[in-house]
Amino acid sequence: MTTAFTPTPSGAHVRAVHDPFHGDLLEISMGPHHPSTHGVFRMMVTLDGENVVKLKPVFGYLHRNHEKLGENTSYLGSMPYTDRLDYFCSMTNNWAYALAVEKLAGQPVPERAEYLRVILAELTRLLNHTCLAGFLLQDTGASGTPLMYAFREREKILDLFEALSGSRMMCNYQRFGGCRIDATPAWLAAVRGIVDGYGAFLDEYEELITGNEILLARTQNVGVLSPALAVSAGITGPMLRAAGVDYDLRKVDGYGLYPRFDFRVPLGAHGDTYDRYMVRMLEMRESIGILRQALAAIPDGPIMDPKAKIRGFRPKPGEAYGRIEGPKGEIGFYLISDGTPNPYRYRVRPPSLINLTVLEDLCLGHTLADAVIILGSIDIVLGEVDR
Amino acid sequence: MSPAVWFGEVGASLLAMDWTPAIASKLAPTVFPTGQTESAFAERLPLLLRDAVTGSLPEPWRWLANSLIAIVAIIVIFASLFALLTLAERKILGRVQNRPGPNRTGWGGILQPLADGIKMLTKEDIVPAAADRLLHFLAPVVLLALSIVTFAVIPYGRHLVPVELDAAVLYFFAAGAATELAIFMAGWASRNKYSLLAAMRALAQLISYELPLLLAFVPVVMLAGSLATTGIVAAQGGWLGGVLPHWHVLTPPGFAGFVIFMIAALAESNRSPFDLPEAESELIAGHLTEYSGFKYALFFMAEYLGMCALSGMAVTLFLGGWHAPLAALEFIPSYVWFAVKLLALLLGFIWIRATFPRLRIDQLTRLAWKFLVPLALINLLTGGFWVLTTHWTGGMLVVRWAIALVLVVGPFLALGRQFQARYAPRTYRYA
Amino acid sequence: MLGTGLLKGLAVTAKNFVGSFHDPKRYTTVEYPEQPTKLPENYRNFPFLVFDGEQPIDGLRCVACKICEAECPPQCIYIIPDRDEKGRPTKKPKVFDLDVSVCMSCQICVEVCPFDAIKMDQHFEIATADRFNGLLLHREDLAKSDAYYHSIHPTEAAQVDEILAEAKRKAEAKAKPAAPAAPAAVKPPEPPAPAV
Amino acid sequence: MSTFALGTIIALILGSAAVALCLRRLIRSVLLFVISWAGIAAFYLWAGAEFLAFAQVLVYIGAVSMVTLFAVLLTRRHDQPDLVIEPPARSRAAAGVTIGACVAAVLIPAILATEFPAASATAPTFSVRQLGLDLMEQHGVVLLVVGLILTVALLGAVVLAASKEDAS
Repeated sequence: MTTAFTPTPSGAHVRAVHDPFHGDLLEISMGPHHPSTHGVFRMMVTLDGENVVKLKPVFGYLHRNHEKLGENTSYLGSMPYTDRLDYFCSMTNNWAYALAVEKLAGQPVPERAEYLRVILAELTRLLNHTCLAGFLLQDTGASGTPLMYAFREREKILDLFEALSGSRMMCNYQRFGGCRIDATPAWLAAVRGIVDGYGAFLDEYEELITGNEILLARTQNVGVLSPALAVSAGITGPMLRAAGVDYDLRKVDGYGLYPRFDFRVPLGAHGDTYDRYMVRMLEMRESIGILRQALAAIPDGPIMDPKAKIRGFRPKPGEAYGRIEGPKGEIGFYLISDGTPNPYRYRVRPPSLINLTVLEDLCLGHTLADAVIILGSIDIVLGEVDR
Repeated sequence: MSPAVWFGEVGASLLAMDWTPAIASKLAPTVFPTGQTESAFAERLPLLLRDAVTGSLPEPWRWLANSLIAIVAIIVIFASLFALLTLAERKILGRVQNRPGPNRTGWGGILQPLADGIKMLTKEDIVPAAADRLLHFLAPVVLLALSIVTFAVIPYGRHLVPVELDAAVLYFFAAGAATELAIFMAGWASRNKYSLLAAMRALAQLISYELPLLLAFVPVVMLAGSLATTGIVAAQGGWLGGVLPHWHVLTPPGFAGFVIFMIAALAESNRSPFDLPEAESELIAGHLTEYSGFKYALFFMAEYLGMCALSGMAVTLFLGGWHAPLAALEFIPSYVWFAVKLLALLLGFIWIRATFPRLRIDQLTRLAWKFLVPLALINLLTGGFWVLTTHWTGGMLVVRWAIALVLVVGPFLALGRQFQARYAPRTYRYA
Repeated sequence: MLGTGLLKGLAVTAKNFVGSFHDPKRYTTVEYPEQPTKLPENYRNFPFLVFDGEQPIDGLRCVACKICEAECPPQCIYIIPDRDEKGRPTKKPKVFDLDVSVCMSCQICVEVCPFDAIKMDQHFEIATADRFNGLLLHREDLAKSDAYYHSIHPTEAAQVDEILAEAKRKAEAKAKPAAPAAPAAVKPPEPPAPAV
Repeated sequence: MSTFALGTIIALILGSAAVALCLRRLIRSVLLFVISWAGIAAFYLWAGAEFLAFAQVLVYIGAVSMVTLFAVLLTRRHDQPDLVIEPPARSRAAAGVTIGACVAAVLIPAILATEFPAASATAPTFSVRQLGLDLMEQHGVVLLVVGLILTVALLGAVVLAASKEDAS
């Protein structure tokens, strides 16, 4: 006996469902414009009293046909669209796409550009993890204070991107064979200032949040992800490392100049929401270390390979898959070229979507309030999930 | 008064000692050590104003006029305090988050409450078709009435007690207990199954926190020896060496009672870590879903007035009502001290709201039943011990304080360790 | 002891509350209309056409070669080259429309333009009430002087002038010994300008 | 003046209780009961027993009303139609009268047997401390027994609720 949905003013469409095994169930559709679903994402949650019995994620509301578009525009034309994938980390999206095309065309990249790419990627990681901590705390109910501190720090980094690439979030900065604009010494000094101040901010943030008993009670042993499930579901990024699996592309692939920098990869032991939060906080401290080393060792020189072609870029036929360790996980671009200026096939591996597939397994047995936090700890951005 | 033996026939043989001097000293009218007479002008100002207005009326009408003035004064002061509180909350929350808070309406956002009020008044007041119209209308009215009724017994100054009741504290909590009925009416009258479920949840929260609230003030009544708020404030008069006031919060049972009382007050007024109805993880805005326009504003006015009333009672019970913290500061009028302490507590409410995340409903009730109620019961024990040992002096005083502190801190640590066994910050290994 | 985490959290919020009154680091709000926000030099919004000299339309550097129209990912540029009386295409755009509602200010048109005719503007207060014509900028709205270009992107403009001057010198050198009607030299792709 | 006040209070108590009996909507009748309990509290206030009045408000309007409302809601959970009152039948009327008579037979002698003290002009001045001392001294044992009964009742309710849950 399933009746039609009854919309309530706050946007949650609820419907009473009678399940022979569990008695009266409550089917709730949270979203697509629910305040705590990080964008246009809908969860069809079936509740038995307080506990989640079934949870079906529904997404696709933000699908913009990114990959088919990629096939009809030139290689360069797709670069600004990669900013719109995971609109929190445009620099790492650009780098992944540029890496794939360089692998496809065998395009060398000068030293200074590689250093700049590492610096920008680590700045993006700082930015993303800070915002994740802010959103997670917002979901647990802290009335905006941690989120505002996170956004205060994010603004500083976005100002850096604006000073370098011209736009805060849609940077469109990397090119095949290097970067578009050189970083002036003043800009590098500004980065050094912000990186030095970031450690103090993280200490203050941890003092506000990490020891907080209410947060401990709300997030520990909530949404536990077992290493076996994580590996079999193809989870990558901090979620995987929080489950205790040691897999970080910066160490595995050694792309860019990461082998030159020494940094450690934090691993969680329980794989619950608290571990996902703490692994990201510790990763931020490692990123600060990498940034300091990169800023100290950045050489002068060209930032664009002189032989790189801007227009009429026709890589020889073939295929390539370039991937990097983005803040949300392994973001990869798979390209097939048939010699024409447009790629034959343009595929993006979205870490948010793949991490999202285990949402139901994490939420079973928890209450609705926990399901909101578990979704927050997975750190999805709908631009990347729907493409 | 026959010699007061507190524990009936069973205890009489054991405690045959004569306690009257100890109890009597508490109830003697407080003589101001500084010898300052009662008629300081600022102190009697409100009374002079009132007598100026109603002095000429014959007796029955004069009493009526006086009480009317008291009622109007309370409603005007606390309604404007409610308005300023909403603004203060948004400004403080803003400042905590490194932003200015509302500053576009009037200087520094001072007209923001006016703007909110006008918005609430002009918003359409939708009553669902299936709703039980009478109850739907009555719920906010009853809730607000009960919130305002509780202000009658709080002593705002040495001579500013609206109603002198012998069982004033019981009156205060009786009115507070009836608010649950109004919330049930709101939940039931909206004829919306999910707002009824949420109302049940809010009721569970209120009822489970009423017990610690009531148990928390019993040690204070033991110490003061009377249920009348004026008596309790009188019992907290005087200073030890002009510096240490005899406030109940400075005694071990009083301090533990104060902490429990404040946590329970947070829960009773649906404030920060316990504001379940506004949680977005709830399906809807709790029992307030079907309310809009001014009825919605009335609910919030009732919540804020409830917060003010509970803070006022906390000041009266634990923080020495209108007494000055130092003997030297006695010249400042008493109602100023009451206002300062009240605002301090209200800022504490806002401060907590700016910092803490929200508790889940099962954690919330577990905190009440497995943590606060046991502590409050043990606090009764400490209160009793503290009252019986008031006459210990010299070396015994240290023993008395030691035993009392052990009785307060011991169970807290024991129950706390049980919590920390399940949740503790972790250390992480690096690959 | 239970509660220390909560107290530390309260201490942090208190520090921020007090800090917001005296420490600029803890009071980051810029009240925009009253206090103007300082834009970095590399900031880019919508493109504009550069013209030399005083005549906005005649002095346009754009030669209507339609490279930007082809390379623009969302295809928001629409060019029709001008024709003189004998029907031969002149090196001037008769129509140069840019649909501002489609443009995502990705500045690929600036990168691929061989004649440095189109540059990124920094003027962002361009709200219009008209949804259609207000957002379709024509050649007249887009044309802005080289001096304006110097005012918003000083270093980049200086570099572009150097390249243009050097190209003109090379053209004259080649034109003097050879026949005067030599075609204008094709400039190498515009090297990246440093960011401040 | 005070007898008029007494009259209105009694009218309020009996009136609201009577109306509550014949209402079709259960929740409204429970709320009318709450009004009659409030009337009883007002009666205590009129009689000068403030402590008793506030205790009545705290216990009845605070807690017992909640219990009755929860009970009403929980029993209706099985979606029976509203409690329908069948047409009057002779057998039920007879049963009603007999039960009424038995209760009256017990109550009326008890009322007649007790001789009430002469109603003094003003209510006796009386302080809460005095009540506390009397309770603890003369009626200490009675208090403990009442406390014991209440805890047993509470434990019984908890066991009942718990066991019912496992069974369903």
